[in-house]
Amino acid sequence: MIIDILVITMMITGLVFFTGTTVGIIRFPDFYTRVHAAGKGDTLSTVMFLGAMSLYILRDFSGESLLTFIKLILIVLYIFIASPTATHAIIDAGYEFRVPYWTRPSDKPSNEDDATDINKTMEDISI
Amino acid sequence: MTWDANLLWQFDMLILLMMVICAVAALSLKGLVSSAVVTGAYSFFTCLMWTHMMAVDVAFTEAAVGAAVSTVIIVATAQYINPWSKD
Amino acid sequence: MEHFFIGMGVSILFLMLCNLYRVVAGPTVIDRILGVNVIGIKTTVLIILLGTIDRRVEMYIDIALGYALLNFITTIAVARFYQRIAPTVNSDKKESLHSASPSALIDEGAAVAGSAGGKGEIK
Amino acid sequence: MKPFARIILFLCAVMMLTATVDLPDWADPGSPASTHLSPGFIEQGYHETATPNVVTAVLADYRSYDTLFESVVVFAASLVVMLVLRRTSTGTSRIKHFRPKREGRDTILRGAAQSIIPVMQIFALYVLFHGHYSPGGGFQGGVIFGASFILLSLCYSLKFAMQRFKEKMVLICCACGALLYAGIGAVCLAMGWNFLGYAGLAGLLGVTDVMARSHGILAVEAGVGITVMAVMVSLYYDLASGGDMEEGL
Repeated sequence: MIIDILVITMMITGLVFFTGTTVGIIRFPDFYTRVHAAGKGDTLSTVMFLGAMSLYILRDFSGESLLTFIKLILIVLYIFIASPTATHAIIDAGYEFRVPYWTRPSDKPSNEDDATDINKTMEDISI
Repeated sequence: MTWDANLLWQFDMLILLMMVICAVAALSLKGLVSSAVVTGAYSFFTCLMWTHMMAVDVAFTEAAVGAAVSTVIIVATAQYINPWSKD
Repeated sequence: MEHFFIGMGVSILFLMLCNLYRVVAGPTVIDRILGVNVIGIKTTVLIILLGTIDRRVEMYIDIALGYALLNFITTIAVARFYQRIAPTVNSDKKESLHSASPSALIDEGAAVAGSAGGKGEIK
Repeated sequence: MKPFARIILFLCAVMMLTATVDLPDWADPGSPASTHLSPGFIEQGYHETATPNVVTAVLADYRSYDTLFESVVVFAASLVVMLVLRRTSTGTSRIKHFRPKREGRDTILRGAAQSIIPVMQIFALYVLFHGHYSPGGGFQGGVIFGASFILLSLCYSLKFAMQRFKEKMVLICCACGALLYAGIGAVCLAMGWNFLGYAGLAGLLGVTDVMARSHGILAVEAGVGITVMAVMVSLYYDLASGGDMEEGL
């Protein structure tokens, strides 16, 4: 009973973070902010979901469920390594690719020479 | 354990809808790498569908090939293709 | 408890549908690969959830472990593609440089940023 | 012309959708596929081959000719790609990309690759040799093992991966896997049984017929795994470098 309540709580927390990630990915105006939302929220909510699932599996204890539990912990560990690394690689690629960052339309730089370094138009990109 | 088909029809509908969206998008996008990336997303949904139909070996093959190798090879090929050629 | 798991799975599928918007309509390729990465992580969770609903987690867990290990190879491949092939700046077109803005990017970015290898110099 | 093509496409779609009505339902026990051969496999499979996973038993024992020529097809695909693309000297009409220097900026990627690649290879071996009892087998294990070399080549460089797994070694592995598969069949033939009838191995190994079939399935899966692993690495080497093996993706 206590385990059920714990599982439900952790899953709903994970779902809240997943929802936050999705809202961030859809609504944020800029590539860099989207990567920020995806990298933070997804890792934590995946850990929440898999932790809840491993608790639910350990409810009826046996050798096979213990093996499944160990594999789930391995999944959590390697998602914890792989997901931020992938996010780092994406944002490095975006920086090299000169994806322009978002500025508020009211305070755009009036001196246009400042903006030339980073805001390169996509027309000039030859790949 | 019994497999109740009526219990999980929502999964079927949503996964099939997303597969159709991915298939149409992969054909209609302009860039080569964009199409390759959308094809990768399509393989995720295919694997989910096989898992849902309890074809576990097929799902494992789809996971190994679709997630790792096929998209990498398509992207690696796309860097030597001229997208504006007429053939 | 099973109905709760089914509800969770349907909610995750709806969130995947929302992320698919970023994959299909993303302005640049890097946005698309970000969406695919997020969808892959959700797929890992959903496979284990399906296994719990079917009460056969020990069969499905190998697929999820494979996904957790293999999922980011695609992401790294596309990221390397754009890390190594950096843009060369044409200094003659100063006018078009200044007109760069996110709205212009959204209009033409999907066509231009997705195409690779076209303007590479042929030696 | 275009609306005409669309009309034809629409008519074909309608015809195919009407044809799906006649197909049996999902998981229908009365469908033709599950009344003739499947009950035999499901009932006899464990007693004849001592393999709990029926898919592995069907794939590597009852239909092992099919799997043999599948692996030969994969081997031929890698040979054809190498034949078309491989060139020794740098050609004149190759697209050269401008590549910036990246010293010291790949540290995080390399650290993650160092911690993930060993686990990936161990998991691939687990999938290959545990295929009797869980989903998986030779093809999946081979693909995951090849993906580990692809990841090495992505995070470091193509030259670095080719020092670890040389091109000549890749080709030798390609051929040896298919040769192992066919060689087991030839041994069975020499012992007086059919080609790929694994019960012929019983005299050599000193076990019963049923266990001989189980060991034969294991050896065959290892052959498929070696071939598929080498083919994946070979395809990546050829396609990512454009044929001259100088720089990858």
